[in-house]
Amino acid sequence: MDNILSILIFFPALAGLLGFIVDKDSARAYGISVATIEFLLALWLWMIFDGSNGGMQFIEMVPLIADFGISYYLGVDGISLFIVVMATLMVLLGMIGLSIKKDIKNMIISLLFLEMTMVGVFLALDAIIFYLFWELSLVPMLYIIGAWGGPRRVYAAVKFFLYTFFGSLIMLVGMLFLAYLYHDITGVWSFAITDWYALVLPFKYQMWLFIAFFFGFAIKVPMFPFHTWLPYAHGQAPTIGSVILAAVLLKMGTYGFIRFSLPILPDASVEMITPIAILSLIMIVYTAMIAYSQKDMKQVIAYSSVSHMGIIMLGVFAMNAEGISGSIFLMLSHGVVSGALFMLVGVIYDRRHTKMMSEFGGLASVMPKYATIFGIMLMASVGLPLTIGFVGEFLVLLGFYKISPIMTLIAGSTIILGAVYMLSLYKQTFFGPVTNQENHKLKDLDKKEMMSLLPLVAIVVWLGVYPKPILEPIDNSVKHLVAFMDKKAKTQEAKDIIISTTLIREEK
Amino acid sequence: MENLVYIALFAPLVGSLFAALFAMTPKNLITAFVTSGLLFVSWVASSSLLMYVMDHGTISVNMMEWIAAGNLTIDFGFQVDAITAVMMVVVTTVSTVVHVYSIGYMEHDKGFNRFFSYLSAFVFSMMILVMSDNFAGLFIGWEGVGVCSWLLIGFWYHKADVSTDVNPSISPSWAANEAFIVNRIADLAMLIGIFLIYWNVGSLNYDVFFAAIPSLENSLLVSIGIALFIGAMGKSAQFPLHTWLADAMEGPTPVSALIHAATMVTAGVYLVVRANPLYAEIPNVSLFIAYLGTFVAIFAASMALVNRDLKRIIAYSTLSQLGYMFAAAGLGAYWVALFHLAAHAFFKALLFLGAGNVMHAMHDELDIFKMGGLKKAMRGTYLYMGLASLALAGIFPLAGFFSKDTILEVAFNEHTYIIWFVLWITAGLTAFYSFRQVFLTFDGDERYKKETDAHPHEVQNFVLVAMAPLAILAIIFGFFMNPFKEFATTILPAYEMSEHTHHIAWILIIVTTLIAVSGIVLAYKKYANGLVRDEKMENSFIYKLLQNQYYIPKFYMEFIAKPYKEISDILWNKVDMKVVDATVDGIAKIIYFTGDKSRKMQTGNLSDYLNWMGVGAMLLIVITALSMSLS
Amino acid sequence: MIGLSHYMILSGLLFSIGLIGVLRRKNLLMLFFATEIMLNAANIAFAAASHYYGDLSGQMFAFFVIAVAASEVAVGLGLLIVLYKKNGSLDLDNLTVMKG
Amino acid sequence: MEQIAFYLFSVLTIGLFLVTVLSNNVLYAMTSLAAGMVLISGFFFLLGADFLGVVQLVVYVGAVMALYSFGMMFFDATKDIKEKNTSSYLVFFLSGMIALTLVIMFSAPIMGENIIASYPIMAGATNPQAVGLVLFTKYLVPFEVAAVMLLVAMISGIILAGKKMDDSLTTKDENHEEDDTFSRKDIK
Repeated sequence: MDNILSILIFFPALAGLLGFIVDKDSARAYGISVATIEFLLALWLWMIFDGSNGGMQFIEMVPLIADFGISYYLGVDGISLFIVVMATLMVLLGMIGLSIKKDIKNMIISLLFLEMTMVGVFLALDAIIFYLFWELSLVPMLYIIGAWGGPRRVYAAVKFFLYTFFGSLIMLVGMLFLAYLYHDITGVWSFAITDWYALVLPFKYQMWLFIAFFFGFAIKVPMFPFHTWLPYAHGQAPTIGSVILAAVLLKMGTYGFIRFSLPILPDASVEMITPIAILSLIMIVYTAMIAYSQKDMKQVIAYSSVSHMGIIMLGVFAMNAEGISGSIFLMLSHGVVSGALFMLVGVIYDRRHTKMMSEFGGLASVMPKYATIFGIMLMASVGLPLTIGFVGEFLVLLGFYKISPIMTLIAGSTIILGAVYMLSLYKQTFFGPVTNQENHKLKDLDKKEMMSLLPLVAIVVWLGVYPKPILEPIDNSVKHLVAFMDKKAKTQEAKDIIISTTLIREEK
Repeated sequence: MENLVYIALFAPLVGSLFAALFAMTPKNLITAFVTSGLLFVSWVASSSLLMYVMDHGTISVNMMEWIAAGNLTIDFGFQVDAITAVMMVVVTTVSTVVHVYSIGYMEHDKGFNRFFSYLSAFVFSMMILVMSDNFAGLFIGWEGVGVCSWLLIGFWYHKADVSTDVNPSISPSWAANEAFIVNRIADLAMLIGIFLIYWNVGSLNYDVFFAAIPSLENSLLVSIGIALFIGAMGKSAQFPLHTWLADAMEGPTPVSALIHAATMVTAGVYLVVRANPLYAEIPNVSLFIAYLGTFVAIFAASMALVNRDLKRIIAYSTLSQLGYMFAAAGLGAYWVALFHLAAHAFFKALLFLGAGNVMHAMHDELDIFKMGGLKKAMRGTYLYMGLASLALAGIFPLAGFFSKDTILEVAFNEHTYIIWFVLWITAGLTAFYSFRQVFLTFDGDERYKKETDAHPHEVQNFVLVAMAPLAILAIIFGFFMNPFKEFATTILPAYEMSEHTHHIAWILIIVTTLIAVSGIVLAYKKYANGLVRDEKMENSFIYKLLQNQYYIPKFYMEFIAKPYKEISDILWNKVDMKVVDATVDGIAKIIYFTGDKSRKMQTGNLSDYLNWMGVGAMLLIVITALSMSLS
Repeated sequence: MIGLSHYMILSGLLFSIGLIGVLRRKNLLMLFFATEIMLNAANIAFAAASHYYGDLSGQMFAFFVIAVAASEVAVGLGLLIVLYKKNGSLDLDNLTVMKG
Repeated sequence: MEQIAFYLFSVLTIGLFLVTVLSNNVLYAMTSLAAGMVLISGFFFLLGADFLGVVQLVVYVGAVMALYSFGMMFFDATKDIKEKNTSSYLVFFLSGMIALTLVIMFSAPIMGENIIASYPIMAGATNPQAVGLVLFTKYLVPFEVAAVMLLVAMISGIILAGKKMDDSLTTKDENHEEDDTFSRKDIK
């Protein structure tokens, strides 16, 4: 099937349109079945994907505005494939665990549209198409937060929207400038990312472009000091919103760095390693400390997301295959783990309508299954070996060690600080005697919740023990990318760094 | 033989998973039987591997690839050589005994099935730790035992936090978190060591790394050595990362016996022994390890002198003995360290299990000042604990005598007389506090009748039987020293005493035995006939200092934990909310404010609009004119 | 000799006079008058340009401008009448429904 | 001759338009506007755009002025218009500046050196002929559109002006007064 990528993108949206005529009571079942089909399609894409090929596959290209080189251009490689699979999986599981009763039909339709935009972002190879999906993804999310959120949902939704929108406008300027430069150099217009890869730009332009792209991506990631929209968005969003936001939307930022900044602007990327690493370190340590002082469970996980995204950023700028592969793997694992953690917080929120840790305590006695799954996810979150969280974190730190041992040491403090806030959360919530009388009658996980959580537990263990099926295609694509960057880098300095970061010290 | 490796490794995992199936159901003896049975299977496999390795040398198996990215390839590879085989047998022996013991000990506990699941999971992690053929695999086990230890220390998670005056460990869950976090600090150093190895050698396999050592710079080796040793310090609770071990006594006693005495805490020693080619190259670091170990030995022994908590005394003595092991390893006598490790595992586990019996009998009362005279009720336990204490004190012909004495000889042989002297003093202290504890618990007046409402009784017979293997090993293990040496030195460097030391060895033995015996005699005199409280001494500065563990936990609490919490709160309330977020909101507010102000321009009067339009038009024209005239 | 510049300056001056009217007057009818002046000023410029460059396009534009002006007057006057019926005055100061 | 005509017309137009803009009496304003239009057609004739001049006369002086005059009948044209001119300083400053910049711009000798006529005036044809040729060839579509636009404008003008024509303003006002008196009585 040649058009599988298009089907993958537009199937949920078309199904979402049809969803308008579905009966309200069967909307959830409809949504789940659509998401299941979409997930199966994604799995099928993975099956027919050639893991040993590091380049783009299943390319589709239809010129849209030929004069300006804008085309409908899709493709998938090892970097994007798994994020797409993960996105479809998280939407499916999120829908299964959906506990919202109000306007369920609108929610399902919004989710399906959101799914289209998310898949579209990761499959687009044309900057304009990429940008379209990128911005469109804000709309359903805005609606989800604004319509089903907590008491300050409007503030949170508007902040989320305007903040990220501001960043992406600067990114758009960068894209247009890049296209202009491309036209200037080659004489033809093109917005195809793969065409831009071939472009060798003067260093000065690279820096400006890097900064423009940086704003778009960094706000999405969100990097310190642009992170403050995230706690609000998570704090106010409904469970499903937080799940999708943490699992997929944040990954768009780091994916953007890998897809745009590194291959198009290799010299500037090398130049910017230190500033970005410093920001990432601040993110890692600072937000981990803030997470520790939170009183709301969801906020802890929200800030922990920022901290983990810091590690991912560090991996992206490790400039070697270990680090970049690790950071892509960490994107997946963070998606699964933080998604699961948000679902878990949602479970307790559904029962008690509060997320304050002080309201709980001793839940492990009342809800053992819940405590077990939470414990597994917690351990994955703090990067325990043989869970999914370790592989990525280990590779990222390993990769970045080549750039700077001291910075790696500081970044490595995440394994300590992460344990501090996560264990503190777990202790306050699950350990100790049951102090609050209301907690005595809490019900353990029901079938629906188990259905949505158990697959994630299985993935956490499976990919922790045997990450190869995923790591190998990622690694092939990343090696491709690193080799390409090295070839393309203009300044000798950048070349040296890219080469040296991949080399093992030779024996004397 | 490969199958045996897998059986030894995975039998505990299977047991753990099986027990986990029943984790949320009421007590079911089948979990205990299955896990214990599978551990026995693992023990049999380990023992046969030991035999095999003795005859045929190292076995290596490669199960599958784990992580491959860039140039890095990490396999699930396992190798069984002399060190590993010894560790495996020690681990499976003690854990099988502990499993069987726990059937009795946890009899009435609600989390019976869960307990066995955790315990077996721990054994599995420990097996991975000792069997891996690369540092990443070691790290899996390293973290795995950390988590199992977290689970098991916090096993009675439902207990509430209390102030440190009531219980220095606050609560099981608090102690569990402390243990995990402190270990993580050390793990970070260990990771750094792993990164250093990878980026300089290109592989994490022991063999590749050890083969590459001669080609690496000394400064690099020093860094690697220090990083790995910091990792070892965390797991083996060496100063200054030692506080978690005493608090870890909050866990059920079988856990203390298995994890916090016999196996997990010795992982650090194992790492140093395993990395002996590295440490042999960096004598300065090794010497530092020896000195630190010596310091910890006396440091911990001093705290044990005055403590009143049955389990904490044993925990400190564990700490002290770990110090001995590090001293030996640091001085280059790796096989001696390993030998002491094994011997210690047997008698210390026995001691802990005995303490468990006492606890059981006393309804979880741990204060030895409130016991006394228990020997009438608990003859078997008395015997076991006395035996174990004798072994710990290093009295001939028990296991501790041989191992500890050899360490002292080594210290003497290396001409590090300070180490020898300190360790010698510590031997005396060890004997004293061990028997202080034994006498206070079992001899003298029956204080418990006044102080508590416990009715002490001996434990079930099968529990006593289960403890027997440990007792036997504590007695006879010392006689296997020579075969052990032969076997271990197939892998480890053979450590030979100099002629001179050989000559005066018997003097050293006598001197050491003398101080041990005098420690015991002192304890007997002071405590065997009942407790006489000495108010003046108990109020003295040194006594208070020792009782409060040199105020180190308090120091950590006041200067690390609390400031961290405060800084976090400040960062959140002040920096993140008031600076970072306020800036963003400030920008939004400025925009809103300008909009609000300029709204007044919209008077609704067309004439005003036209005027504004005129201003705009003029500006445009002026700009056009200027740009035209400029160009 | 009269050149293009002369016509242009004249047109500029007339335009400014129209602008004065537009800006100063508050009566809508007078505004219309001022608008007509501005349109005519533009027409002069078009015609002059057309003449001096020998290109008819300028005249064509002026022609269309006149057409637009005529339509504008028709529609505008209609609106004025409606407005007058409603308010009884054509003073701009009374029309402040768009106040923000 | 041409110069005399140009300057004469210029002075007159400027004067007349100033009257239009500054006068308080609508009648004066309109009269001077009409006169100014006539003079502008004079410029067109001067520039050789005969057809345009005629159109100017017909449309502006004829149609537009007539429309205005009719329109004025609705409004009270005899009264002087009272306006509050609050910021005439600004107005004069702005307009003066614009005039100044325009004058400077247009008098600067930088523009228009290399403009090429795309529809040159045909030799041997009179201006109306040439206009006709261009208008019905190159500008046919705009011409038609303009025609439609005029039609639309006419219809809309009729509809807008014809709204509520059946009740006259004066009678309406009287009715209102009556209503008011009635209501006042009622209250009393």
